[in-house]
Amino acid sequence: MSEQTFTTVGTRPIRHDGVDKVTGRANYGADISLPRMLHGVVLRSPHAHARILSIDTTRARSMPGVKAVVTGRDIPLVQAKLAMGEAALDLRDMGDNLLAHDKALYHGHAVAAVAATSLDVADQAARQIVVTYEVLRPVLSIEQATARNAPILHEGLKTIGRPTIETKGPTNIAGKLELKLGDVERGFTEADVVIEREFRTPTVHQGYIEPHACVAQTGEDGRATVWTTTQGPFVVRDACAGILGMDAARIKVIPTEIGGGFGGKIPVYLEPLAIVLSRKAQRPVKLVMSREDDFRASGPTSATVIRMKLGAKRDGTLTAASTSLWYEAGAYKGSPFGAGAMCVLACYRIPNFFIESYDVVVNKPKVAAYRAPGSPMAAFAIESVMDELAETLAVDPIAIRLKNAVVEGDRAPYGPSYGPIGLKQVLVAAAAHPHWKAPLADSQGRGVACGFWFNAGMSSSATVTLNADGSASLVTGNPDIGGTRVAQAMMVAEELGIEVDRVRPCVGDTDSAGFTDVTGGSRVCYATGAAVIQAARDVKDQLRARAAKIWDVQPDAVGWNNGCALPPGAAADRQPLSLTELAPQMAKTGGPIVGRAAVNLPMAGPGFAIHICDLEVDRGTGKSKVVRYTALQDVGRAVHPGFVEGQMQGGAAQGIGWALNEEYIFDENGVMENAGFLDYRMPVTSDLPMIDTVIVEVANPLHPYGVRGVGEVPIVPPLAAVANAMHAVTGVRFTRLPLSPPRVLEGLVAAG
Amino acid sequence: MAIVYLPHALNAYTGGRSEVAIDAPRVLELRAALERRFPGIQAELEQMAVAIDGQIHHDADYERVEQRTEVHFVPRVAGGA
Amino acid sequence: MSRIHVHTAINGEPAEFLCDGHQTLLGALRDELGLTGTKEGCATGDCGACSVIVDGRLVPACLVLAAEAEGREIGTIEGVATDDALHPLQKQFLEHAALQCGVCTPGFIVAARALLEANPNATEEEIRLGLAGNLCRCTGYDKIVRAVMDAAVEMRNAVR
Amino acid sequence: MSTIRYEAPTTLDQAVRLFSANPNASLLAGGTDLLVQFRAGLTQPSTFIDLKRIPDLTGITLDGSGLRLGAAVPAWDICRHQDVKRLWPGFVDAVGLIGSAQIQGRATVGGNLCNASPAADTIAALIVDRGQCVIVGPDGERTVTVEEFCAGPGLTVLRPGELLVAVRLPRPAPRTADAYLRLIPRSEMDIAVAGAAVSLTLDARGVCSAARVAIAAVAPKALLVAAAAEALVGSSVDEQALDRAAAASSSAARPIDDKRGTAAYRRTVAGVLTRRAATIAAARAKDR
Repeated sequence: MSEQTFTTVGTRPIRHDGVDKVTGRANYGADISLPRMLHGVVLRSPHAHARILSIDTTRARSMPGVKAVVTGRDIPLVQAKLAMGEAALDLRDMGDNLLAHDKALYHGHAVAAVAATSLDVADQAARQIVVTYEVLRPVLSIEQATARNAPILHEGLKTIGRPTIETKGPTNIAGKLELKLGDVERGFTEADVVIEREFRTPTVHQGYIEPHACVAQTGEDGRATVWTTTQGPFVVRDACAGILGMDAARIKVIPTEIGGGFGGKIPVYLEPLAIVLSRKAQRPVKLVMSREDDFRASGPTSATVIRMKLGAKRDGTLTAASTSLWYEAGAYKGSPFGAGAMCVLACYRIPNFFIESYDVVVNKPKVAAYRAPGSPMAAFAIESVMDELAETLAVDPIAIRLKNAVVEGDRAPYGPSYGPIGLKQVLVAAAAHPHWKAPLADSQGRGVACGFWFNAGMSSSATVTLNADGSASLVTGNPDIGGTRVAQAMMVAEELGIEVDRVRPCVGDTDSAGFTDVTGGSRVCYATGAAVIQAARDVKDQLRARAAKIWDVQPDAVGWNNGCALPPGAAADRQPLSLTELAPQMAKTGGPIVGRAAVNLPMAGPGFAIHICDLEVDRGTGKSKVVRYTALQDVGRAVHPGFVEGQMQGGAAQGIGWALNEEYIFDENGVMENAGFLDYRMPVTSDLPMIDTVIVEVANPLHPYGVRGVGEVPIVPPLAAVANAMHAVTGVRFTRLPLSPPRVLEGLVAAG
Repeated sequence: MAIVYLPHALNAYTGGRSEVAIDAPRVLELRAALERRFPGIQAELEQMAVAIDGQIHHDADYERVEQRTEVHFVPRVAGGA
Repeated sequence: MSRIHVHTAINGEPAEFLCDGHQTLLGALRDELGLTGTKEGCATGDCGACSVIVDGRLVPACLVLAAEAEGREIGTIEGVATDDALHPLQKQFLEHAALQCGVCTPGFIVAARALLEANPNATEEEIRLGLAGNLCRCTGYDKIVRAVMDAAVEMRNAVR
Repeated sequence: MSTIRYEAPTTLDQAVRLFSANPNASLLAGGTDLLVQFRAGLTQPSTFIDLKRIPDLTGITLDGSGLRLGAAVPAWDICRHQDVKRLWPGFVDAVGLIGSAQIQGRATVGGNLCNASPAADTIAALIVDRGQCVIVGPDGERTVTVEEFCAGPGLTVLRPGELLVAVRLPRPAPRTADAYLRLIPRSEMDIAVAGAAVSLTLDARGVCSAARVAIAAVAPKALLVAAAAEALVGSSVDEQALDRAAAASSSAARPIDDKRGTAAYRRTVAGVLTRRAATIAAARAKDR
């Protein structure tokens, strides 16, 4: 497979949607406006944990300009799950999260919504809604949630344990997963060195720049059209249909351009409310989250507590690991505790291990997916301990990782054997990279860390329509967050032998595209890409049949090469027919040529990365700055290397933010104190250096070109890479993120 | 015969058995066979993804499990972007 | 209370609109004038997505009242490309794949243009500091900074 | 909300009359604090009185006696004024630290003073530069020192109907220079966790003959730290003097724990920044 040669794949054409995006013409969620459109405002709970005793909307309803008011009563609680390929979405929880029914479970939890003729009127009306609360004690950490006599979020919650566990009475632990191999006790007795530490990471947000926004229009016939910024138009459609008891065929979801998602634009927060409001008002309704609402009431990712114990022989060979991972789920069950358990030891061959992972509900917003959900926190723990192990044994940190790195045929900690994977290759590339040997100033230190992510498969559809002039149209169902239109068009161009500019890629709505799972899980270029290639090959097969018709030979006998149908031996006197010659004859030879494909693929080959980070630390203030950074990753095959590098750089930057300054800060009542970009400190341009990338290509046999997922792996290593660099400068092992200046100075002072 | 690896997480049903050979044409029948052997396990297995010779499928009912196939049941994973 | 009638010039053309006293310039551009290329990312002046030019100064349109625009010259992303050509910054953003989701891009281009017009020889450090008010969550800024540096070269060459 | 008026007076008299007639009005200069507070529901004015069309508030005048800086001049303009930059590099550094390039296009020194945040960057610098606030109201004009102007978080000595028109800085004496440093977690865009401003004068032998030290974000308002200044005066701004000055700043600090930092951290950093700012100011003074 690696000998495949490509014409278009591996080049860097300009994206088709680019001009619209650099000129301001592209329409994002909040850019949609319709005639007679109403504006909605969501009233949110001022308490992190409170029973809702009553909601009086009388005054709000009677205000001039108010056209509709909804409360929890308007959102049915459906006992059903929405299969989403990867993970089922619990529609009951989702409905209760849309508008609180009996209890407000976090500060900012929606309790009512108003649609009015202007945003000002809607805002004033929302203030006129009287909600009576019985305020309850909030649960704001794993410790509080699991303490004896902890307040209980959900009276009926039972721990779903694998293995099953006995729960005595009410609990805030929603789930538990164990993974085990070998004899852990014996593994530790065989070890010469055992390191044990406890790590903590805070709640962090995806931080996409475009807040959630949508417009819904419901007609007199009850059919609804929703324009929304989403990673998954079909998820939105099916979630709205499921929650509101509508046929999926009565809802059309039109994805707008999307201003970032990173997993946070998979759940629905506004769309069902907009549908219900517009149904009541019989006018279109627009709902837009403010940045503050987006922080308080969309889905960040879990805060965690992870205990990690690792043993190794003197030569660095790992003998045993024991780890306990605790993930906050927010207000409803469903943290990435399972993924965390499966990822935490996935980079290394460890003959004896025990992993336990917990899903804990707390009075914070329900977590959503965030780029490799669960894996970065787990990597922070294992990669910090690996670093300490290397230090203790006085071996090179890359060498110790190489010694224990998984290779093809090794079993993943969750069971199955790995196919072709690239961990060893990226480690070797890192050791050989000039960055690894570059000199450092006294105030600087260097850290490395590895990362793993599964990469999803799931369902995708694609349609390629050939035009009479030999150009082609491509429709898929994945919103384009980072250049997937052009990458998919490149695949069509590659297959058909035409220029990528002659392919028009389109993100379809739920009526015009075949069912396609979310833009997420690093699956678009892999799974949807595979569908696109198959659809283009379908076009090619039809073109061969048309050539056969012209030549009056059997279709199977017609070959195809370099954009041309090749005559069989029986018609050796004929000239090959190019696509541009065949296309104008479509009508004569049988009608339109439409290639289609629908696939449901297994998970893509896993992706591995290693990052190298140089950090400079001001010992007087504890302030640090990343001064050099290199990300190396196995991507299978880089279709558009520019956007592949962009994924690696962007993931690294997000991870650096997570490591250094980002965190939700809650007061003792569970109110987020920094719900804005001023104090939720994401990296700005001047915080970062150029981020060097090394693309390693170990072809993934599950994809025709060898593509594997790219987008998620790069956020996994930075937390530990930065912390390890911090240790290299300061000699202090920091186990709690973020490494903000006050925390670092405190650590320096404590260490003397 | 497919070799089925039983995850530690399902010990409650398997009594700690870690692998078992099952003769079944497809995952659907394989799960049913496991249910006969370990009553109650099927409902759990239906919640899990299935790895067949290393490839993880989320919807594996009709996947063939041929001679000497390795089958693992693994937790489903959610992804971001 | 009647609305305020504002006369202004947007991207070199006279424009007028009605607004409320508390309405922001961002709101007026987007909701009254249909110029939705200027984006709202935070409404607190912390993300730069709503960067516009008012009388030659780069400002966040979310922290300007619409009524302040009376008699002022406003420049938005919609005015960056000329009738027949993209601005060098726009071209370089495309060439470098310097946008992923693209929602921060208009703000970056407006801010980078202001930066390069004030300092045509800006260094990488000056560009990074000058664009620190524009948040991008997708790219890690690498390709954006490179695009701006290359656009600077192109703009300098065009002046010669 | 929909009844909020907008007024843009073009003379100081008009502004004073409007403000007296509308005591619930908000004065709008750059709006970078006001409009954020308004959006958050923290202030509900009847009228926005835009001060940016009044010449008295929008000009920069530099003469033999010093600088008169209109209260509504945006930071961007100050940072590009070469003479102001040369004479008060520390003050201009402080102005340049306010927010982003975009914010610089709006934010004003007058607004920074009237918002009276303990963490304001320019206030400590203005204090060490012996700044004076020119206030005009229904009863005419008066002047107060910058250290008197702010009374606490969000509080000033402005009386009803009064507005801040300008800030005056006296010309620095020979071999005098200022410096301002702050600590923020990122490289840009944050509010100061701690700040320190130092202005000092060196005699011909390089001995410090006069000094002023002020610290920011470590007390309800920016503090003039006389003890830190005393530690520097009479020294050659050597390590021992710097240590004493730093210690004086740390002990003068009365910080709190909040989302931006702990009290202990702020106390330490106030000292570290005092030391570093004094070093920079001394180096600048030597070059004069």
